[in-house]
Amino acid sequence: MKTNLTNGDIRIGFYICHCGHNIGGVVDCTAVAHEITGLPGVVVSRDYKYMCSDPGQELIRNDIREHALNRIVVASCSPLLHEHTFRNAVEAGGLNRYFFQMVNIREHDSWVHTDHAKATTKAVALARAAVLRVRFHRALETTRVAIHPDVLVVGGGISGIHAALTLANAGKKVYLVERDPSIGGHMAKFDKTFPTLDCAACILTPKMSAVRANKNIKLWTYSEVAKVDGYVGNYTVTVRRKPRYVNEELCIGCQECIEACVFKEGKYPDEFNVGLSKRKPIYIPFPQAVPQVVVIDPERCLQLKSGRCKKTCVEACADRQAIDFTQKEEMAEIKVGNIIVATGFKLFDAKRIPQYGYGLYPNVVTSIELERLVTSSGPTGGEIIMRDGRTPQSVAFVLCVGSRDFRTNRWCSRTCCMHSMKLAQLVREHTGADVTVFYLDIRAPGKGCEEFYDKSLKDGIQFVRGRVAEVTDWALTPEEEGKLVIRAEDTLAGVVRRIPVDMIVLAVGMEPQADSQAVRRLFNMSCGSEGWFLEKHPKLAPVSTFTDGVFIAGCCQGPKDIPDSIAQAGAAAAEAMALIDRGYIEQEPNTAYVVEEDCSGCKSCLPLCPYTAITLDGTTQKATINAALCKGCGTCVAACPSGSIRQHLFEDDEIFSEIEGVLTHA
Amino acid sequence: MSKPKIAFYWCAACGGCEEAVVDLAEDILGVLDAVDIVFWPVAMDFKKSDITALPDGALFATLLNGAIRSSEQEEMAQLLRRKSQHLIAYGACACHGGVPGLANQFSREQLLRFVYEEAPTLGEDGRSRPQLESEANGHELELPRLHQAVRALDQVVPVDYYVPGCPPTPKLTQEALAMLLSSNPPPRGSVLAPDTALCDECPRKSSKPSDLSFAGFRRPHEILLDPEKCLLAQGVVCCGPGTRGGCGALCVGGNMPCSGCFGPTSRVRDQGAKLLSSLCANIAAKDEAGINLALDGIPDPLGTFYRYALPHSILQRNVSQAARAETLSL
Amino acid sequence: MKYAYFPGCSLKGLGRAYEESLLPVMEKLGVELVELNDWNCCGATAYMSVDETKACILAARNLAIAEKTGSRDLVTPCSACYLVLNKTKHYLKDSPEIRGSVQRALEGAGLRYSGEMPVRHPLDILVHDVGLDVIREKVVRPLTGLKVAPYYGCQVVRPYATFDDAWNPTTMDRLLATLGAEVVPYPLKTKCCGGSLTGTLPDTGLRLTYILLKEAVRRGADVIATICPLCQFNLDAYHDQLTRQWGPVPIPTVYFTQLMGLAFGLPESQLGLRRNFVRMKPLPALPARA
Amino acid sequence: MEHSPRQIMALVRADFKDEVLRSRSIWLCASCYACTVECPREIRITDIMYALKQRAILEGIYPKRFPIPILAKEFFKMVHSKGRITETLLVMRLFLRANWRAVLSSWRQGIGLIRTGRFVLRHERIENRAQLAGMLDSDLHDERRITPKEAA
Repeated sequence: MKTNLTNGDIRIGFYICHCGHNIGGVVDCTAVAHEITGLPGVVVSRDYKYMCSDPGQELIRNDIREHALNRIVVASCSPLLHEHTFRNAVEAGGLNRYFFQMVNIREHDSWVHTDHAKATTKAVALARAAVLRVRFHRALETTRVAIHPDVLVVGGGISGIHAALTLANAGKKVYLVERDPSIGGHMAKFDKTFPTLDCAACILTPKMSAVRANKNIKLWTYSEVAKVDGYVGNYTVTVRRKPRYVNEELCIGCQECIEACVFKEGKYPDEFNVGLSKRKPIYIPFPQAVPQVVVIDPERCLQLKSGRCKKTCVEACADRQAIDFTQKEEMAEIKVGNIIVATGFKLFDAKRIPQYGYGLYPNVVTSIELERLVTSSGPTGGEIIMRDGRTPQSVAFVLCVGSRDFRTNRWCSRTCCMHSMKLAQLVREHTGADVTVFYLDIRAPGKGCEEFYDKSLKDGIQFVRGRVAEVTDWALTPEEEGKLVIRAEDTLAGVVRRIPVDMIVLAVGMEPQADSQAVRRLFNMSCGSEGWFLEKHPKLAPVSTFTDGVFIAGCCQGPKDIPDSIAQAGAAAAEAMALIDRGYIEQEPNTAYVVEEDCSGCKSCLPLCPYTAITLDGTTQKATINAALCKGCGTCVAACPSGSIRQHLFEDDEIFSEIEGVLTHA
Repeated sequence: MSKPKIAFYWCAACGGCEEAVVDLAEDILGVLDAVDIVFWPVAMDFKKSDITALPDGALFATLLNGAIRSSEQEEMAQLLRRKSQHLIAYGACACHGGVPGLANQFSREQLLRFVYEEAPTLGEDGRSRPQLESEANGHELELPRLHQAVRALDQVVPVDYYVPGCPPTPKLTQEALAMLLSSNPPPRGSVLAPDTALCDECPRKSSKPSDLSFAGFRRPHEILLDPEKCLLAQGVVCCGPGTRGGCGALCVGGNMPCSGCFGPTSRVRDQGAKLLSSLCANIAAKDEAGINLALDGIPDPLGTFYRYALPHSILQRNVSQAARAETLSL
Repeated sequence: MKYAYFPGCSLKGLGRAYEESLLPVMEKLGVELVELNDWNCCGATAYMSVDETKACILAARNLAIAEKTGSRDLVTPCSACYLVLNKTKHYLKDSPEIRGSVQRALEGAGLRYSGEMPVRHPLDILVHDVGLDVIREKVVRPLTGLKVAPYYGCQVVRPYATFDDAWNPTTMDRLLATLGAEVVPYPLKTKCCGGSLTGTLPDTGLRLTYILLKEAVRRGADVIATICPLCQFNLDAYHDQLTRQWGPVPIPTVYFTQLMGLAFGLPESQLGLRRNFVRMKPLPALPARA
Repeated sequence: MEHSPRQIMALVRADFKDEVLRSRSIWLCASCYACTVECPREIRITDIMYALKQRAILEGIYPKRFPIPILAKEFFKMVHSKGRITETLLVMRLFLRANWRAVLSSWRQGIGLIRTGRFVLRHERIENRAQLAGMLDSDLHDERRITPKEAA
């Protein structure tokens, strides 16, 4: 290793990029290059229009050869964008790729300043810091870590299903973990999908069956991820498998046990029908459930609660002996290389806006409740009826319930406009009722969606632009008697209107899952302030997270419709496959390391490592760092009270000379 | 051949380092076998003129203790530097500024005002400041001038070796002298003590848990300390992890926490900052209120973490610049 | 329990029945209300329309006087006073400009205000400090069979109230139920009564009043319980005009403290009930005990 | 109400000053704060209405004999001189200034008030009126502030 170059040997090439007008429009790049020329060790100092272009990189490679350069500094954009590019160029020029330092004078300078002279001074300071720093750079090598080829997919909604199938069809082994007793997620509850009005079940059920049939997929429903250890390529995941008190291997889904249950009628709210129907303590979530396995609700089952039941279900299952009241929760440990998180969303609780009367007036329903009413497999067999059994003559939709509202959720839930118009058309079709849609803006940007809006208008659906103020049952006129009255300002007409209707549908928005923070910590992901999982880059890495080997798909990243969810799921599967098929990942060498003879074994660092990369060697009583686990965050380096932990690429001499460079006034 | 000539001198110090030399007890005879003490004002009758008379470099070594606070101390440090082949910063004050260095929290004016005008112990008639120049019995008298800031010895003159400690232990002093007189002395600039932190030699090391997670901090007088268990684990601020070893963990042996007198290891620029960052990183609370509550258990953070090395801290930049400017203006 | 007490102008004028019932009820529960010395008008909503800073100075004088008493909390029964005093507290905290002017004015008058003292409504005190259990013990004449529409109005629950929900408050509902009354579901409980518009723009104001009364009647209430003097006046004093315009809405509106007094067995004559335009019918006979 | 609150906000943004200050809408706000609590954009509508009312009074832009600003100013004056409000007297002054015929139309209400002992003819007042007046005049340095005389 060429670490012991003396200062006399240092030959630095400095390059400043105009980035077209991005940098050159604010910073005087030529002046910066000129300023840097005079610094010790600088042999070449140039400005160039686009350093990241091929000719720009060629410039570096040529200069290394012609001027025997051994250190390179490029002042341009964010290292996130092009550090890789320039390190490759440096390597192609015959140098160690870490004899390079990048300066961000775009995001840190030209994009955030308007005073050209001061921005130029700042660029000089930043460049000088990098030039002083790069003198101390050591040659470093990247390391390779093998990738375990199996993948964990968390969440069995349409996103998780699609990601799992994509991977499994490519021959990868997939664990699909779902916390409910069946996969299918929200989509399984839908009747039709917009804007094509094709049957949701017809397109989802085959995919669910394919999951069951695929040999490469290990499906674990009624299970939750409890613990995640390790790092990209080598995750160890503990999965909690809740007891369903029915042996999954033995149950064939004949449902005779349900028939035989001592409860003759359903008594408890059916989760799948969002409480619109009742189920027994022993049940199957819905007819197309995958797996087709019965589940027993321990909170409701007499046997499990009191131990005193005739156990007619066991009798009914006599031949198979599938019912097993002794089942216990199990912890299963699996090894995977990549994880796809597709944990979805939850619906906004309409009770949080009491003015809309949900929970107070029986005929105020949410969009998902109407969805169940409209479905032929739903509690009413597809009939839209009110709580008193009548068919509504007039129905109103209230959009943006819990969305685009600073007091609840600020974001647009993206799907409610289209979802509501779809339901509005179905209501017209099923009942012929008058339908009024109260909206703020109709957002129909998807393919075929504006056309669907047009169709809704032509179908005679009334649209009123205005946020609904309240839903009341007090009448001012005879025609309002006995009806629900919507009060809203019609902002197009400029008047406050009272509109009496029979039934009101609240288009509730999407929210992060209630436990999204816990899930985020589990997988070491970030959340935006709203609680949606944060992608690594909104444009360039939309399904990656800041933790390598953990990808996100579907609505856990933000509200989206089915096509978008599936597109993301496919992308996440492809990203995981790209890693698996390469077989290894290269690790940045910017890791921390303990200088063993300096360490006093004080253990201050041990609990600080967020990646649990530090351990105490039992025999030497010194700390050691597992380079494969270290992410180079520097926490331990800063905290080590005796200065015995150092970090590659962030050595003291490198940092101090950088500081000196910034602080030195030209 | 005559024996090497040695000088002892003290500047801003408490006198403990002088005692430490005396603490060599009968071993001092061995020292006297090896060297001649030619200057030791605190113990014997010497005059400054005895030193000025010597040719430059005539002294083999000077062991200087105490920080540099006054013009007189600076003058003596420069004189002894000139006359000595080896200048040794002896003790915490000379090495890092020591306890007197804590005065750098205040400006010279604040100090003088308090000491001569505001201290509650002063009588009404005592409230006057001494003048730098005065006349008595027909003689012009001149007092040394206080500098703006306290400095470590190496902030005034180049130092060859450092013997840390408040005070250095007899063993360390003996070893240091032996090393100097040996045929193969350590490279100049060395600290003549181990470069690992105190925990390495602490008898309680094995009782330190791997996750301290401080719920709060206690002062030694507030609790009954377990004499076997790591003091940090008992919630007492022990500076051991951020302090150079070599003392033999004397304080810890006496059931008191390390206060940091050996200074930081060679790899640390700012002992207090390092201690703080390691301690704070291990506070159990994660919210601001909880963290503040825990830190309230340390009533004097500066005096706790910077007890011996404030003049060497990066926190000192402004004051020492002012002091430098003042020195120049003298 | 002892509190500083700011009655406000209405309780000495149109709303005197409120004070007449509040004080004995509180006394019965062992709560002492000490009236502020030489308090002035809070400024109500009208003052804010003219000059914000002066409105705050006006309110701050009362807050400063209240603080001088050393009491823990300041209690005020009038919704407008409750709002204005709380709003002033917020303004003094959030706006350095207003804080400066108010502080100068206070200093000039030899007063001081630290901004700490909570301003609270008797309903809050009764339900949260005294407690429903203690109140239940004092009930000697349960209001069994009496159907009450609980009406909170605006300014106690919006926007500064911390003790109950802005849209669906339930404190008074629970209190009335404790008294034995049947609480009628009344979704208009926080709708505006029209405020001063009933006097200034009757067409607009009285319409709001009418809706409140009509809905209470439609929902089968015998009486409306209110917590604000202006609400009580609006719901009580305009029945002539309302009847002329829309037809009769015969329902009395009383202060919740008057209902408490009845339940506590205090003599009707001492609760100010005779001050109503629309008198409350005598309490229905108690069902025979089994 | 010729402009809805939303339109008022839009007109303010679009700088239709006269349009806004002449609008009766701003005077219709009864300060129930429903909009403030309700607004999905957290606009403090009630407070903005107050600010607009203050502005209108300051600039003298409002309909003649329009009772609401008159009430506000009469209220202001009574507090300034007496320290407290006597509602019945305030309402009578309002009627005299704005619409004396209203006194006639509400005579039955007046009698009712007398009958129920709620009609007060004696001014409620505070002791330390000088202190209060001093406090209220303490910010006269601000020229934009209105004095009781101007308000009259």
